[in-house]
Amino acid sequence: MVQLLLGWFDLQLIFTILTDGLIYGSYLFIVAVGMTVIFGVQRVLNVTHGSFYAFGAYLAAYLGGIWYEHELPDFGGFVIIFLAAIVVGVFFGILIERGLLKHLYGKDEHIVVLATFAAFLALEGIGLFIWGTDPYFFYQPQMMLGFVEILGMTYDYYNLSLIVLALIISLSIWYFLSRTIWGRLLQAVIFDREVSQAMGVNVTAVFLGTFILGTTLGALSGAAIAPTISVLPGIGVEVVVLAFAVVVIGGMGSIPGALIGSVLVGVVRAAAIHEFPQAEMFVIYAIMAIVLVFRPEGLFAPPAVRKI
Amino acid sequence: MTTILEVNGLEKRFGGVVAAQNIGVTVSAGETIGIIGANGAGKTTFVNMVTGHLPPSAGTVKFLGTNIVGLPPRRITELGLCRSFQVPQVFLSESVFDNVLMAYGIAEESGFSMLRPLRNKERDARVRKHLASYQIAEHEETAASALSQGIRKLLDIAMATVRKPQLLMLDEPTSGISVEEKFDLMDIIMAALREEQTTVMFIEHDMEIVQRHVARVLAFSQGEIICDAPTAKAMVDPKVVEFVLGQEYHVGIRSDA
Amino acid sequence: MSADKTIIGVTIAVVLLACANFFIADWIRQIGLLSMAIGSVALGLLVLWRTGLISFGHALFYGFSAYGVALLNYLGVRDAFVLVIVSAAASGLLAWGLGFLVRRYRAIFFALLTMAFSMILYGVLAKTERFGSTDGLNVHPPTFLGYAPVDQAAQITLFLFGLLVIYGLILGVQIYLRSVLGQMTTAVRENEIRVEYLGYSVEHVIHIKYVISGLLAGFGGAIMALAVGQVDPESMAYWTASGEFVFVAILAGTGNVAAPFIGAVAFEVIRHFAWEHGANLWQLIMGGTLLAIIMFVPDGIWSVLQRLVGKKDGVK
Amino acid sequence: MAQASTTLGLMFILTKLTVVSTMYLLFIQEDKNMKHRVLRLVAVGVAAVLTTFGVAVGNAVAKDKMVIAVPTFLTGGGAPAFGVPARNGTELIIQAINKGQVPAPYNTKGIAGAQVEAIIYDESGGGAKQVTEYRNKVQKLGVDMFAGFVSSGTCAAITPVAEELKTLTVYATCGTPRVFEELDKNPKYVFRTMSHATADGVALAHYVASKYPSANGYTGINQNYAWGQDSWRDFDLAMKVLAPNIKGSDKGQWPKIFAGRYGAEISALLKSPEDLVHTSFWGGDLEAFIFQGLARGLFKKKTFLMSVAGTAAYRLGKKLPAGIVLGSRGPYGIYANQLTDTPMVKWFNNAYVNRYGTQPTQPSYQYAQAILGAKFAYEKAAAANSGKWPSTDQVIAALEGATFQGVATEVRMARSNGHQGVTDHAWGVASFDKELGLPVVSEVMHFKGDCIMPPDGMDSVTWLKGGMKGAKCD
Repeated sequence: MVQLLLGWFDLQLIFTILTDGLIYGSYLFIVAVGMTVIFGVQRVLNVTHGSFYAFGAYLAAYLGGIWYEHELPDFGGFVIIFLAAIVVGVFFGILIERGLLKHLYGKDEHIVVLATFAAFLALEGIGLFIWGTDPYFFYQPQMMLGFVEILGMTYDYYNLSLIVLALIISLSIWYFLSRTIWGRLLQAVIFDREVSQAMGVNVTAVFLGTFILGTTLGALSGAAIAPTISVLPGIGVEVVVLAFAVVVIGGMGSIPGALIGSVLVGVVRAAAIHEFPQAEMFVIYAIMAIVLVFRPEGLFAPPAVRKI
Repeated sequence: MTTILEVNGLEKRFGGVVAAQNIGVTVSAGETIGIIGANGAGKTTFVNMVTGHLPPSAGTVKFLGTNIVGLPPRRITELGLCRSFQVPQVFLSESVFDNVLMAYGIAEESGFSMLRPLRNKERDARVRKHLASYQIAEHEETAASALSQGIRKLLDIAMATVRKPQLLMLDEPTSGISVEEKFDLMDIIMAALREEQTTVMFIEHDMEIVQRHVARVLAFSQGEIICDAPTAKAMVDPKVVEFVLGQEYHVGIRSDA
Repeated sequence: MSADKTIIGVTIAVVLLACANFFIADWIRQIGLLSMAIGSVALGLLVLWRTGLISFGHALFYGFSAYGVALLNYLGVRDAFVLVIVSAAASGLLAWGLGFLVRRYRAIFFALLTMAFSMILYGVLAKTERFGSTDGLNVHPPTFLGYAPVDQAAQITLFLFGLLVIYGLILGVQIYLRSVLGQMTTAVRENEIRVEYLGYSVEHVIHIKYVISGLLAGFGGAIMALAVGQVDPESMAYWTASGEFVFVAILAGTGNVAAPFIGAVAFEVIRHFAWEHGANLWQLIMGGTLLAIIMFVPDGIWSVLQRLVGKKDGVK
Repeated sequence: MAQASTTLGLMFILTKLTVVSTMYLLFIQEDKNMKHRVLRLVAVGVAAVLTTFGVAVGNAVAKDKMVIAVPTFLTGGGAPAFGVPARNGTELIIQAINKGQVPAPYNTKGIAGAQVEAIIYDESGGGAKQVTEYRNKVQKLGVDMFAGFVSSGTCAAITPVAEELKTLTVYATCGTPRVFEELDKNPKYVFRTMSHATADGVALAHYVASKYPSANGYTGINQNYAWGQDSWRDFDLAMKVLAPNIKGSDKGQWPKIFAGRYGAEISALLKSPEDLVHTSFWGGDLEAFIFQGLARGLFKKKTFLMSVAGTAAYRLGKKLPAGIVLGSRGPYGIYANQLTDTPMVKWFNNAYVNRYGTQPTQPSYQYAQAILGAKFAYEKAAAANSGKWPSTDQVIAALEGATFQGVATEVRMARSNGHQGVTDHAWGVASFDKELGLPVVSEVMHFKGDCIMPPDGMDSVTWLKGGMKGAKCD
C-alpha cells in the first residue's frame, strides 16, 4: 500500500496532471461561464450557447484568415478574437433575447430549454449556409506565442493563457457583481424579480444586458478556442453538452461553482488520461451523475427551502 | 375515554434556535381542543411535528399506541391522523369535485386496486354527500383557483376528512377569512365534524371562536405549553392573559394572514 | 360513464391501418413503423409530462431495449413477441432501479439527471466492442410465433405486429390514466404536500410513472430495432435522440393518448421530406418547425385538432 | 425522376392526411347523426385505398436512364474530410461518364448507353437513420444501385438491409472487415471496391518494420469509437507479427470523437517513452490535434504514423508536420496525384483541380473508383446480354471476381466470393514542398494487395493472430 502511494508520488506526473487539468478546466469554464451567467439571472438553460460558441469561432477564424492572408502583423489575431466575440455577442444577444426569449419568460423551464434547442438547430443550419462545410484555420495566434518547458514537460503559452483568461473573466464578474451598482441591481433582480420591478429596476434592460453579456462570453469562448482547433460544422454540439455538465456540477448559475466544478472535471479528466486513458469518455458524465445524485442543486448552489 | 394521542418531551431546534421544547399533551377520543398562542409561539411547529411534516429533535408522539415519530406524512395519514393547512393545499386547476374525488380515490384504494378507475357511480355519490356536508356542493364545478378563500378553506378541510380521521388537526382554519364569514365557516366545519364524531385540535387566534367551540385549550408561548386547561379556566390563567390574550386582544379581531 | 371514445377511435384507426397495410407502398409502411416506435416513446414522455416532469434522457430506455433486442438476437432468440416483451421489460426494470434516484427530483434537475444517465449508457455502448462499439449491431428479421415471413411479407407482418403492440400500449396507458394512480398525475404536479397528506407517496407515484414511461420507451426502442434492423449508439442513445422524443411530445401535445402517435407521424413526415429536399436544410427546417410550434401552438397538434371543431375542454 | 418523386410525395401527404382526418373525425367531431359519420368514414376509407394504390402503381421507374444513390457525409464533422471530396469526385466522374470524357477503357457515353443520375445524399445521423434512408431510396425512388458510404458504422448497418432489399450496393470507402467476415459471409448484392481497413494496419506495420527497425516501441492515440478501436487493433496485431521486437504500449490514448481538445493527451504522449505514435484521427480532430501538438513541439519528439492524414494534407499545407508517416488508405490522394502517371490519373487530377481548385484526396478517388466499378459491371453484363439492359443478377455475375481498372489502381474483386476488392497500398513520409506549394511524400513503399489482405475465406483477426499465414509478399 505504502509502495503504491509512493509509486503515485511522481512529481512530474502530479504537476502535469494539475497543469493539464487547469488548462482543460479553464477551457470548460470559459466555455460554460456564459451559460452559467444567463442561467443564474434569467433561469434560462440556454442551448443556443453552442451556436454562439460556433459563430464566435467561425467569425474569428474567417476574419483571421483574411488578416493573415494579407500578411498583416501577427498580434492582430488577438484583436480579432475580441472583436469577433463582441460582434457576435451583441448581434445574437439582441436577436435571441428580443426575438425569442422575451416571449417566453415565465413559461415552463422545459419549454424555454426546448425553444433554445430549436433555435440552436436553426442556427446550426444558418451557420452551414453562411460558412459552408469546409473548415477554417486560425492557428497563427497559438503558434506565434511559442512554448515553454517546465519540469521536462512542454506547454505552449497560448493554452496556458487560457488559465489567465478564465481568471480574468471570473474576477471581472466577481468585481462587477459585488462592487458596482449595476452588479447590485443585478443581484436584486436575481433575488426577487417582482420586487425589483416594483422598486423601479428596469428588469427588461437587466435581462437584455445579461443575455448580451452571456452571449458575448459564449462567442468569446469560441473565438479564443478557434486558434487551437479546426473550425467546422458541428463544433457547437459538443460544447452544449460540456457546458450543461459544468452548469449542473457547479450549481445552477453559480459562478464560483462553475469555476471549481470546471477545474474538478479538468483535473479528474487529466488524471484519467494519464493513468486510465480508457475512462476519459465517462469522466464528465460520471461526475455529473454523482453530483446530481448526492447534491442535485450542484456543488455550490444554496439548497432551496420549500415553503408550506 | 380512550387516549388517542400522547405527546411527550417533544422538541424542535433549528440550529441554536429552539422552536419547541418540553411539549407534552394527551388527547382523548371525542375531545375538541383549541391551540392558542401568539405568532411564533410554536403552534404550527407542534402540528407539523405531530403530522410528520417536521422531524422533531427529540420526544415521542404516540398515536393510537404507535410511536409515529419518523413516519412519513402518508403513513400518519393512513393511521387516521389528518390535517388541514393555514394556506389551503388543494389542486388549484381542478374542480372542487375532482379535488375531493381524488381524496376519496387515494383513501379508498391501495396497492393494485389503485389501478381501478377513479370515477364510478358509488364514489361520485359519496363525494357529493361529502361536499354537501361541508356546504360546498354548489361550487362542485368551479376550479379551486377560482374559489374565495373561505370556500377554499372548506375544501381543504373537506379533503382532510374523507378518511374519517380519528384525529384531525386544523392549522388556523379561519385565518385570512373576513370577520363576517368566520363564524359561519367554523359552524359548518364543527357541525360536519360532530356528525362524524371526529376528535379535533385546531389552531385559532380568535378567542370568541375558541370559547364557542372548544372545551379545552392548549396555550403556547415561546415554544412551550404554558397552559393546558378547560377553556373557562384557561381564559383567566395569568400566564395566558399575559403572553397570549394580552397581545391578541388589543390587536382586536383582525384577520390574521 | 359511457364507453371510452378514445378507445373506440383508436380501435377503428388500428383496424383501418391494418387493412391499409396490405396496399400501401413499402416506404410508407416504413414511416408508419418508425412512427409507432417514436410514438411509443413520446407516449412515455406524455405519462411523465402530465405530472410536469420532462425527461431529457429517454434515449436511455429506448437504446437499452433496442440493444436488448440485438443482444437477444445474438443469443438466437428470433421471436418478435419474446424480443419485444423481454427487452421492454428489461427497460422497465432499469427504470425501476434508477427510479429510486430520480423520483427525488423535479423540474430541470429531473431532466438533467435523466440526461446524465442516458449519456453514460451512450458512453458504455460506444466503448464496448462486444456491442459493436459505435458501429452497433444488426438485428435479424424476426419470426412471429413460428411464422417466418420473408421480403415484403416480413414488413407487412411486422407492421401488423407493431400495430398490435401499440394498440396494447394505448389501451394500457388509457386504463392507467383513468385509474386512481393515473389521475394522481395532475395532483402531484399541483400539490405534492396535499397528496402526501391524503395518504399517498408522491415519490411512489413518480416512480411508477417513471417505470411505465421507461417501459413504453422500451417498447419503442424494441420496435425500432426490429423495423430498422440495426442498433447503434448515436441514433439510439445520444442526447439528440432524447431531444427528438421531446420534440415529438411537444409537437403532439398531451391532450390524448393517441396524440403522440399523430405527432410521431407528423415528425417522421417532416423529417422525411426535410432530409430528402436538402441535407443542408434539414436542421433549419426541424428547428424552425419546433420554434413555430412552441411559439404559436404550445399545446401541440392535438390542440389544433380540437380547436378546429371548436371543442375547448381538454380530454381528461 | 424528380417529377415522379414529387408526385409520390404528394400522394404520400394525401395518404397521411386521410389517416389524420380519420382520427379527427373519430375523436373530435361530435356529429349526432350516425349516418353522416358512417358515410364520411366510407369516403375516407375509399380515399385512403385510392391514394395508396396510386402510390403502389407509381413506383415503376423508367429505364432509359439509371439512378445511382450516392451516400456520403454532407453535414457534420465528416463532411470536410470525406463528404465534400467524395461528392466532388462523384459529380466529376458522373458528368464525364455521361459525356464520354473518361479515358479508356471507360470512354463510352453513359453506363451501357444509359445516362446516369446521381442522388447524392447525407450519410450522417447514425446507422439506424441511414437504414431508413436506404429503404426510402429503394422503396420510394426505386434507385438502380448504391455506390458510396464512408463510415464503417453505416456499412455495417446497411449490409443486411441491402441483401434483404436485393439492391446492388457498392461500398466505396468504409473500412471495417466485419462486413464480409461477420455480417454477410455469403454476400450477393453487396460489394466493396477497395481493400478493407486491416490492409492499412498491415501495410503500415510492414513499413515500420522496414523503415524504423530500431524504434523502441509504439503507443497510440485513437478516437474512442469503432474505427479508432479497429485501426489500433489491426496495427497492433500486425506489429506483433512483423516487428515483435518493437513493443506496443498498453496506455494508448482514447479521446472521445470530436473532443477537439487534446492538451492532457499530448502531455501523456510527451511523457510516454515510445518513439512511435499510431493514430487513425481524421478531419477536424486530426487538424486540431496537429495544431495543438505543433504548438508544443510534439511532432519533433515523436514519429507519428497517421493512417488517414491524407484527407487533411492539402488543407494543412505548410502546417502539415514534416516527417509524419502518412496514409491514404491505399494508393489514392497524394500518392496518386504525385506518383501515378497513368492517363486516367492525369485526367482525373487535372479535371478535379480545374473544377474545384484543390487537389483530389482519397475519398474522391475511392468514390470515382466505385462508380467506375459499376460502369464496368453494367457494361460487361450488357455485352453478355446481347447489348440489352442487364438484370441486377447479371450485373452481379459480371462484377463477382472480376478485375477492373479504378482511377488510381487496379481493383481485383478477389475476396469473399469475389465481393471484396483487393488493391495495392502505399505508405510514405510527408513533407511540404515550398516550390510546388504542396505537401509531398517521400520514402514511399508500395505493397501488393495479397501481401496485406488476409487470404480468401480467412477472418482478419484470426489471420493476424495466427501470424499472417498465406500472405504473398514479394
